[in-house]
Amino acid sequence: MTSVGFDVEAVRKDFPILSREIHGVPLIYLDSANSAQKPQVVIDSEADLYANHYANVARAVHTLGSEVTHAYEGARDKVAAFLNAPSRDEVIFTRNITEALNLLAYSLSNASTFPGAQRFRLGPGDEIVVTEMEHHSNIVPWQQLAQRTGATFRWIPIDDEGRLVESAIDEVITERTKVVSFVYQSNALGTINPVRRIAERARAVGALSIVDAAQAAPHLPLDVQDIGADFVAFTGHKLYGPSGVGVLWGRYELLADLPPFLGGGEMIETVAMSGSTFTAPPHRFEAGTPMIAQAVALGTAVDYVTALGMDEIREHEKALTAYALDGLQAIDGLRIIGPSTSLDRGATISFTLPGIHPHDVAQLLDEQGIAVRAGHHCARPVCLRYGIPATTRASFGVYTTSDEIDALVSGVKHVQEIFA
Amino acid sequence: MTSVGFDVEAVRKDFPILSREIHGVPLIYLDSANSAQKPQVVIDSEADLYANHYANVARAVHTLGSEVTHAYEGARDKVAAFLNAPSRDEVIFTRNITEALNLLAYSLSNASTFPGAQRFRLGPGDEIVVTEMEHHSNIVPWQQLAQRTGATFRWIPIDDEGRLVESAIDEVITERTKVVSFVYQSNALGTINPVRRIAERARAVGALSIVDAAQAAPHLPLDVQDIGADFVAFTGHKLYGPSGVGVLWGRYELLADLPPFLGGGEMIETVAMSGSTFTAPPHRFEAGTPMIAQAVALGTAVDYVTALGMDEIREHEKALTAYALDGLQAIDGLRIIGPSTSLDRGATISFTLPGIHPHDVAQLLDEQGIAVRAGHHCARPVCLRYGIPATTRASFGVYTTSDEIDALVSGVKHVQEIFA
Amino acid sequence: MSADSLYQQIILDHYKNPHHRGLPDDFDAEVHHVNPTCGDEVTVRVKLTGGAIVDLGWDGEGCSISQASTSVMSELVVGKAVDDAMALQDKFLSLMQSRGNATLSEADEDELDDAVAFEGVSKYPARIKCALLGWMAMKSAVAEAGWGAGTNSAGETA
Amino acid sequence: MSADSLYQQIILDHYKNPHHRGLPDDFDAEVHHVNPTCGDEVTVRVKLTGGAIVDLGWDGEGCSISQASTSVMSELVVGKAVDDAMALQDKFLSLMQSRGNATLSEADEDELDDAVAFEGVSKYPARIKCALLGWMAMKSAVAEAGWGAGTNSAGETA
Ligand SMILES: Cc1ncc(COP(=O)(O)O)c(C=O)c1O
Ligand SMILES: Cc1ncc(COP(=O)(O)O)c(C=O)c1O
Repeated sequence: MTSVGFDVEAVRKDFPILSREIHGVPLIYLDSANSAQKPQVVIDSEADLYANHYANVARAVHTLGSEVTHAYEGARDKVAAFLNAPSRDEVIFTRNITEALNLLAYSLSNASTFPGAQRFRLGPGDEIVVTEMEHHSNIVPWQQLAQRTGATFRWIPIDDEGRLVESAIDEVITERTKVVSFVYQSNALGTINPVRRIAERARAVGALSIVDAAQAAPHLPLDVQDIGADFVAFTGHKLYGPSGVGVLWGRYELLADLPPFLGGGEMIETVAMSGSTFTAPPHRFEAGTPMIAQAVALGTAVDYVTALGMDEIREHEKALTAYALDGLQAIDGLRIIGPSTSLDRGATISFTLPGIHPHDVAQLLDEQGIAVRAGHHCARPVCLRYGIPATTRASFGVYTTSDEIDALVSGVKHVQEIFA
Repeated sequence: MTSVGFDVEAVRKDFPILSREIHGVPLIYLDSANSAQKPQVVIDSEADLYANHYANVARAVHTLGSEVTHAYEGARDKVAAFLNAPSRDEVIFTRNITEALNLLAYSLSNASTFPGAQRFRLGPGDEIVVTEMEHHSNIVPWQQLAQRTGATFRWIPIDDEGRLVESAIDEVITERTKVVSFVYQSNALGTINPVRRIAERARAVGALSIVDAAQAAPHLPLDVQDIGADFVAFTGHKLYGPSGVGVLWGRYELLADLPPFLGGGEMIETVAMSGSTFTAPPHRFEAGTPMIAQAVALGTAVDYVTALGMDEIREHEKALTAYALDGLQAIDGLRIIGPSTSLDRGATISFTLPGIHPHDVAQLLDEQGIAVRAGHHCARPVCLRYGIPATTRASFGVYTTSDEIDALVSGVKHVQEIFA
Repeated sequence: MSADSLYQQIILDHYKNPHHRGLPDDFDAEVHHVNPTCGDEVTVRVKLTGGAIVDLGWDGEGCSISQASTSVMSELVVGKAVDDAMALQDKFLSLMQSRGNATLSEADEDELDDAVAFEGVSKYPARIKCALLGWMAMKSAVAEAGWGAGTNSAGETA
Repeated sequence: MSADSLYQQIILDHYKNPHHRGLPDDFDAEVHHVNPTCGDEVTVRVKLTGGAIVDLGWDGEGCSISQASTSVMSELVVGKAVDDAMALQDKFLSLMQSRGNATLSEADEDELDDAVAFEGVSKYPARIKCALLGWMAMKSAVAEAGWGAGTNSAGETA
């Protein structure tokens, strides 16, 4: 059932953790939407940098400093190519996507007092729009920005199938809207949103548009020029990269005018006690010593998925998703939370079982070696929307096999037996 | 000349990069104040986590999730012990010290609109105090905070020997002062400041006190209770830990009342579209997926230096510093920028040579395999103070030997010959 | 189900047939506790007489661990002197914080009784709060009912 | 000093005996450029006549790379047609961005002349700006003196 040309058994050999046993049985890792496992090349990439080429970046005139700066800036080139960014200077390394989104929210509120940044100022009467299916990391920064500036926080609601209410897009995004920040693929529902459509609407009303691509980057080809939004962010650890690194892409002309966020080394032009001036993007937004080895290893992860082929990954996972949706929906009483077919959805499936709490489902699956997640998946408004405390979520990656999905389905049935 | 009981040759074997050659000669790494090299145990610690125990922290009920959470929270315990912190919940993981300082600056400005945080509000008439020898990362965040709130930015000046003007401490820190943020050991001058004295003065006038211990943590025993300040921060990559992780320690009663900084996953209690509430420290200040493997490896680095002994490291480096000050000051025309004796100073020595630009010095030393730094070391006000464009800086670490210092001294002489 | 499953038969039994479930009409205090990270909820009502918990009833929603643990807790504390119930609560808390390395004496095991079945939970940080939910609510309810106020009253009479 | 030292004898010679150092009194434009990260500074004055750089003088402070490179630049461009000087500036910029992998044709080498000695700088990102400082200032000064304004005037006459 897996797509032709994608050799999942070969891929699995690249991931050392997949030979682990859990409770005496082989690990079946179905929690990639939470964080993906790392191929050996990514692990080696960090280790090699430390063992052979390490120093601080940018600041040094010595050989190691040059080598590490080449490696770090080389990773920026790789990410720029991965995103089809018009310029490498549009790629900012952050700690994770959470920081990327906060960077924008704080930069916008700094516009209130930063000379020359009038065009970015928000205040009472202005509106910030998200959707009801956002991750907390794309809700809280905007609620905080609204609190700081007096702007109004609004959202596009979702329907019973876990999709945005189409008609609400034009209703909620209006001339009052200054910022629209929305998720490409939902981590709680698996839904893939019409990002071009939303970005276009934002542009039509003159609002900034921001795409949370945390769950899109690992699963489908990302092309920032094609998406048409102003900013696109993702997080490294879900893209088979190390923890501690993420990416914010933004249109250069916006980045060039946005006030800085964190202040410190590397983001300045000159510092005097009487005042400071700031350097150009991307470094303006990278204060202090960056996550050097992590950015380099993220570059390696980008190389890794690019070699597998993002289209091939998408096909592989689409087939798995269809297979899993069939298998799971055949289970007595199981309810899918989110789109029930593989159309416009990703390889992340949330479900509930009558009378059995998701925590118990996940824990009992773990006892069978199967790692899934249970909870609100940092998207509590989704649970509130469907009146459920939590869901169980299985999510797939490049190393997932149909055998693992069979194991999941029979594992869930086993859980039902225990609670029968 | 090295202190008894400290086996530097054994230590050197722990650092794989020290067997590198540069331009055909063995590497002599004298740029540890910029970023320290990593022992194999630290490199292995990250790699082992990824290969055997990786998942996301906190959010998972499965076995890998439990293992990684134990490892991550275990690192917090190690750091708390390293700092002699009264409670582990006072230890916040950040990206680097730059973020730690910005976290405080933004949390304080968020107090302006955060309900219940009145006691932390700053405004016109209030003063923020730093010193003239701060790193840019401890200048710019406070200049930005002053800009956001209308508070005044002030500083304690330095004298010709590179020490704080003692009488200015009480003059500049007054009843108007709300925040005093100062460096423990200067990265540009090597000066060790009277931190207890300054923290006491801050407390006496009711100001918050913040210690930048970036250059202190790798070189001397740090005891936050003994220092007596409200916040102490350091950065992992200078403490033989990985890039991408730092630490902010703060008194619990302050952390508990400070408004959050970044918003997102893990720092919330409940999120609804109508509003959100926040969890307790330290997690309140750790939004999003943290630098998991980096925090764990920082824990390993802390174990590593603790096993060597911070007192022993201090003695080893003190001896090296005295030796280097003697050797360098014997060079014709060489001027030390900073204290000229090893009293109250650390293992970081800045100097200038008449008629030869620091960049040329550093570059020519590199051609002899010696890595030093040239520039303003992200402390440009120090250069302005002494009317010099830059300095050459040699800085030492646990792996530095007296032979390497001999090589530095003869290397500098060789540079002089070339420019003669 | 393996022998070292978290889901000991005792836990499943309490989950399927919870004890003291239901809210008594005659009570001194009621508290409602929520575990925000997973949505587990419990309401506890207590009645104290002469320094003892003479009645306790509860209602709640959540995973089997939180529900069964609340059931076990209620079995153990109803009829106990408040001081003894607090000591037991403390013991259970330590067990949960033991990261799977608890060394229980025979006396401890006797006292904790069915609650010993939750030992395995201590290995799963994400589940510890589930097992503690009912116990924490019980402690709050007892405090709410005025227990300890006497010993704390020094400040109030000053 | 090894043969592949960044500090080729040519560079040291230009540093010790800089050409065209000093600011001429007769000039069309003056610019002052600073490299903020290392403090290198240069002031350049140019005089253009009939589409050519007829005079250029400079003063500056900084490392040997920035000083020597400015000296070499001035040797090369004085007397050149502005277009040729710009083409050469472009060539030197490419050389600096080559990360040590430049492949220069013999014609390029002839044209760049002493400037070829800076090839090694391209391996050190932190030093590239030093080598470019004078060249960038020259380009600005020429623009400041009005060169290129004619070709850009379409918008202004509209
Ligand atoms: C004294 C001091 N403070 C702050 C910093 C900033 O550290 P980081 O770049 O790791 O945030 C440094 C190092 O560059 C430093 O030496
Ligand atoms: C859609 C979405 N946005 C944002 C995030 C936050 O990512 P991170 O925790 O790496 O910042 C996640 C993952 O948790 C996510 O799935």
